[in-house]
Amino acid sequence: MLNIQDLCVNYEKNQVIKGISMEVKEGEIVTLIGANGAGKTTLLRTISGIKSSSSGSIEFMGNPIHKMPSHKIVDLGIGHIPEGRRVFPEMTVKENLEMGAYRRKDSKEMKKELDHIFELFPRLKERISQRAGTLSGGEQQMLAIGRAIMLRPKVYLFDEPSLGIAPLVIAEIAQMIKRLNEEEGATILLVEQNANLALKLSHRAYILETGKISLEGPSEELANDDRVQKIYLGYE
Amino acid sequence: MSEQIIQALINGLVSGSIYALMAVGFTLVFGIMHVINLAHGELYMLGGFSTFFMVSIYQINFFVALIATLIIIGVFGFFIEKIIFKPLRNASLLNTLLASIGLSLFISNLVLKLAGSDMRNIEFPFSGQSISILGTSVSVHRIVVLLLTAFLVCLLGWVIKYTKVGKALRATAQDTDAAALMGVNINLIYGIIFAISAGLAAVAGGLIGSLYVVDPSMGMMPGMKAFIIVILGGMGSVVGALLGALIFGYAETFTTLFLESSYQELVGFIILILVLLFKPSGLFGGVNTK
Amino acid sequence: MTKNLNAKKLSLIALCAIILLVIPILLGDYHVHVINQIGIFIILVTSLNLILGYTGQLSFAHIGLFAIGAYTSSILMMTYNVPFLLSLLLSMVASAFFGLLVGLIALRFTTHFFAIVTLAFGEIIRLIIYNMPDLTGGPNGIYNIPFPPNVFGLDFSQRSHFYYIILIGAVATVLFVKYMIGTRTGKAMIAVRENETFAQFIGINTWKVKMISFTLSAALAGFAGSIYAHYNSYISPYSFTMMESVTLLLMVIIGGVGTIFGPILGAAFLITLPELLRDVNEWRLVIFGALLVLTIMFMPKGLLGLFKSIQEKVKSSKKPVSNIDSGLGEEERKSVGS
Amino acid sequence: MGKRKLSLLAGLMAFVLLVFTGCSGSSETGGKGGSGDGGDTIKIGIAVATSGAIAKTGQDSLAAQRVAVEEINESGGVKIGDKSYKFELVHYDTEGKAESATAATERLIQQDKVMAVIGASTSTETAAMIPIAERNKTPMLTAVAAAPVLTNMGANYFTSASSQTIMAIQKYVDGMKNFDYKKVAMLHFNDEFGMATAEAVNKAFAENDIEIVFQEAFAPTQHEFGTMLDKVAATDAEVIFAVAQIESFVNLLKQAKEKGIKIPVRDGAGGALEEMIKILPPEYTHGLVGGSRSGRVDAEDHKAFRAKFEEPELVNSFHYSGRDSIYLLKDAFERAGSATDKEKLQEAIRASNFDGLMGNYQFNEKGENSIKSITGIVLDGEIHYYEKDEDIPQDVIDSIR
Repeated sequence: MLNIQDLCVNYEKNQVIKGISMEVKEGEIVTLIGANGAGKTTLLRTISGIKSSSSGSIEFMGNPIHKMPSHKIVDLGIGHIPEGRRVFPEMTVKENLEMGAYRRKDSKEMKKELDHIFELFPRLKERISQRAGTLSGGEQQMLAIGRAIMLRPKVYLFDEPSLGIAPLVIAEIAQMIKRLNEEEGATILLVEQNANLALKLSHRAYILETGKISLEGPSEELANDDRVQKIYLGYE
Repeated sequence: MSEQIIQALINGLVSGSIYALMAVGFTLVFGIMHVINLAHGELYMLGGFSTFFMVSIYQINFFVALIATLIIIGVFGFFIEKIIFKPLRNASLLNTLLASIGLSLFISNLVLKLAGSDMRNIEFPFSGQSISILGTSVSVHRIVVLLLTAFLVCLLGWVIKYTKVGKALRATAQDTDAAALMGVNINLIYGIIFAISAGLAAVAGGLIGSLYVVDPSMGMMPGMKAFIIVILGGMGSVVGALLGALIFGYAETFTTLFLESSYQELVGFIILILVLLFKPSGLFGGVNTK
Repeated sequence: MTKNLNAKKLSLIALCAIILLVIPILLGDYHVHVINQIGIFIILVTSLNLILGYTGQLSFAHIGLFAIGAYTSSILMMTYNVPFLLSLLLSMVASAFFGLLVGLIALRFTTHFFAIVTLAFGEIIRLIIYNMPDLTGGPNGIYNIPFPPNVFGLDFSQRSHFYYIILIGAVATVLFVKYMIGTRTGKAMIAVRENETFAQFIGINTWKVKMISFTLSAALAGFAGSIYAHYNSYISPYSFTMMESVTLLLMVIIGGVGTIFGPILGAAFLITLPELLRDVNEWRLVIFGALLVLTIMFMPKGLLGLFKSIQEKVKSSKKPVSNIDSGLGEEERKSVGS
Repeated sequence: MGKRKLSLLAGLMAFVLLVFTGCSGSSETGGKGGSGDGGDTIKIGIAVATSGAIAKTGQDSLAAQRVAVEEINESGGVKIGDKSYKFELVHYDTEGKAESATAATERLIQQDKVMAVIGASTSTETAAMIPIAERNKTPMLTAVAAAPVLTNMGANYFTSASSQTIMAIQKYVDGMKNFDYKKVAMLHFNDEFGMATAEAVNKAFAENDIEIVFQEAFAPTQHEFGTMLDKVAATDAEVIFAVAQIESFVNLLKQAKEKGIKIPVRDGAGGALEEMIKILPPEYTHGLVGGSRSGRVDAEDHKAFRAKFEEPELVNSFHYSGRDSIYLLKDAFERAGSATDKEKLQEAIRASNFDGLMGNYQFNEKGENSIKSITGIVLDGEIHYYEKDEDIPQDVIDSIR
């Protein structure tokens, strides 16, 4: 479904992603694990078209998207929940959700979608006309996910959904990701520092080290790999 | 004296509303695009000329001319953004500022070369008529300026608050990347912001050109003042820009009333520094001051 | 620097020195005058570069401090008969003092707030000069400012003789700033420019560093102002407006911000270009404006950056090395502002 | 500094040297045998602002100077002894900036070897240029800038051919007396010109028992006069005496009319009337009185001169003044009897007794001229002129008062 070939990305003169090839198949949860600065966020930003690549290709359902502007990529059905939630702090919860459906033309469907999201996250409904900036971290993460669901994307890109969030809420969000995949058949590419969580959630995993893929395979296998255990899972 | 104070209150309101049209556009461009556009005053000047040519040469109705000016200069602003500021998207604040100064030199001197340096008077439909408010007479001209400004600012407020484009503008202002992830076409939005800003400045030029006179150097001071007002109100804040404009209008009027006109500039700068000392990000600043 | 003083370099320095010394003999008064103006602006722009280029603070107040230098020196010499060298020194002290005052308030702010507060101060200084006719001549300015007294048979009322004062001043200023950058304080300045939070983190008193940089740069602006006044023998508030301030910034940016050589190049370019364009008269500012926009669009790192990238291209075509860091040095330009 | 940079520096300096010497070479050969070697042209340098915010006055005077030169060259040129010379103008833009003006002056004198310099647009530029003319012993005239500071600098080679504020003061006093005004509100610029005029007017009015009941300075950039006019309306002033340039004056008139202020406005700067009636409809300017510095624009000479322009109706006092400056020089050259001796030329300029469009030019030892201002009164959009000794008809006075 999402196919990346030999992708390279530069920041100014420094190459951050040095030739990555990877694939996400329909219905899968794929996770990308790596240390800080390995290039995970950059990869997701490049897929969404916010950052431009210097070489290589990205294909989404047969369409080359590495030269497309981000709003066209959104149209094709890629929903990106960015690192740090990035909700619009001065807008209300409702306005934030409406922004999620910015590219959708069918306003009736949108109403249904809103109800659906309030069903998934009842806490958002309580805060419907509150400014998003005043929400707690966990609530903001829910809002960010809800905002992405509004678009009904075919693929979700999750960037560090557990970062800076209370442990109890993390479980809730992990549950949500699983539900999206199982109940709604969404394909998910998950970037996580919390490798433990990510490997449990996902079907397959890639390990990214300083801009290159160093290891890949089914998540269970990787979770048992010595090196992964030592470096990413913290086993001694 | 009391009559003079009432007069001053009205004068300050009119001056303030004129500054507001300039400042709102300026602050939009800064707040969303982080560009300090010192060519803002030249767009105002172009608006003055466009209105003058339509009204006095082609005998078009003043208000129709203003709307046409809004559109023409707005479109012009859109292309300026595409041609000059888009390639400078990742440049530093100082570099875009200097580029805008180059643009300002280019436009004002080109107009000077093409249209000459003569001053021109825009014929206003109700010139010379006045009505009585609170016992003092106020010209219809100024009331029209005041009402039109208020209308445009409210219209802009409505667009920003309730329309889809307005929401996209706000989203872009608060978080450009997140807005792009929602599918907002950032390039288009930037162009629209510039067009709105240029259009408002151009209408201000037409209105003020009719109140004063039109000439190629008319944009310099208002452009500068818009900058100061926006800083005073808080960079990027529309409400701040409106309040800053009023404060500035009243500061000038009351300086003339109680001191002397020639201290206007000095008083303006001193107020600016005082405000910033107590509220370092401007009156309504602190939200979008990246 | 002393280590690699090889013969080739020495001969180049000698060549430069000879060219610089013979300029007034070879050229007529008009060209010497243009070069003198370049020289005065090299002093001024180099001093601005200390705060803008090396410490990363966008200051518009520089033109005001330049004005204070010019007025102090003129008033001291004309009203109080203070000798030239002492007036020069005192004008530096006066500019430094006012720089300190402005800095105390303005350096509470960062980025564009600092810029606008300094802009306000620059204008306030000009407006006060304008509105104090008893001391400053107000809008009339001060005229018949005396030239420095003659020494060694040099008559400083002549452009070609005054040239040597400016030459010494410019070389001294450039060398001083170069020296300054090498000191601990200078390195702290660059640290502040690169990342203020990090600089604080590693124990630099960033406020103090910025104050030192601002005050030093003010003193040098006063120095330039004094020379400017005695060279032109006429000053008025109209020479110290915000537009001149913008011209100074342009010189820094077009030359190459945060480099020793950039301000020299920028001043030379921005003073010579309008002179070369004199024959197109009315179109001059139109062309100038367009060139300015194009320069910023296509040469964001200034002329020096352009030379560097050309040099790199020549180099890399000779030996294809993919060393991406080759262009990044201590003097790499850093974007100022946000 | 690295070797690379040193070589760059050396290269740059060599380049500048080359460009400069190249420039001087081309301009000397291009000069078609300049005046220095007794050829048949005399070069006159013009340094005025033709770009920037104050371009108008410079553009106008320059256009007239070009027309005047053409006229002179076509009608036999400048006759010195038994030879006749043609004038050649060299103009550089000063942008209204002192730095640019000084460089332009140096270039005119050093590079183009002009015999005289005419400039500039603002007093600041002119004041910066005077020391250069003085040092190079080159005659310098001004046709636009008029502040008293210029002639007070004590320069021997500078002469003011633009109409002097000082000469108009008596006219202003007479004007007040004609209309029997006793209480005046004075609004004036806070620049060098406005301040000097205000000071002189204050003194002269006090001596003649005319009371200034209100006085206020404003910046040349100010457009809004509402509150100031309200303050004036609250006094018992019978007339507003405004020392302002055209732009402020137009705004003042528009806003006075807008506010319904009935107090008549008088021009205290000179030269504004002709502009005013072009910019504003008649109802704004009716009853405006001023000391005109255009001379009698209804005279035949003026008409003939205006006819040389594409748009004769746009010709103003700066045109006349510019035209006069060239003819004044022609007259001085012919009396000096030399096309190359700057000292003789300077003496001849100062000894002028020349009738131009603006009036009769004679100069005192400071270089101030003696052009007598005439009174202009705007009635229904037309200016009526009255010479110094002419009486203004009572019915005109009554219709305005």
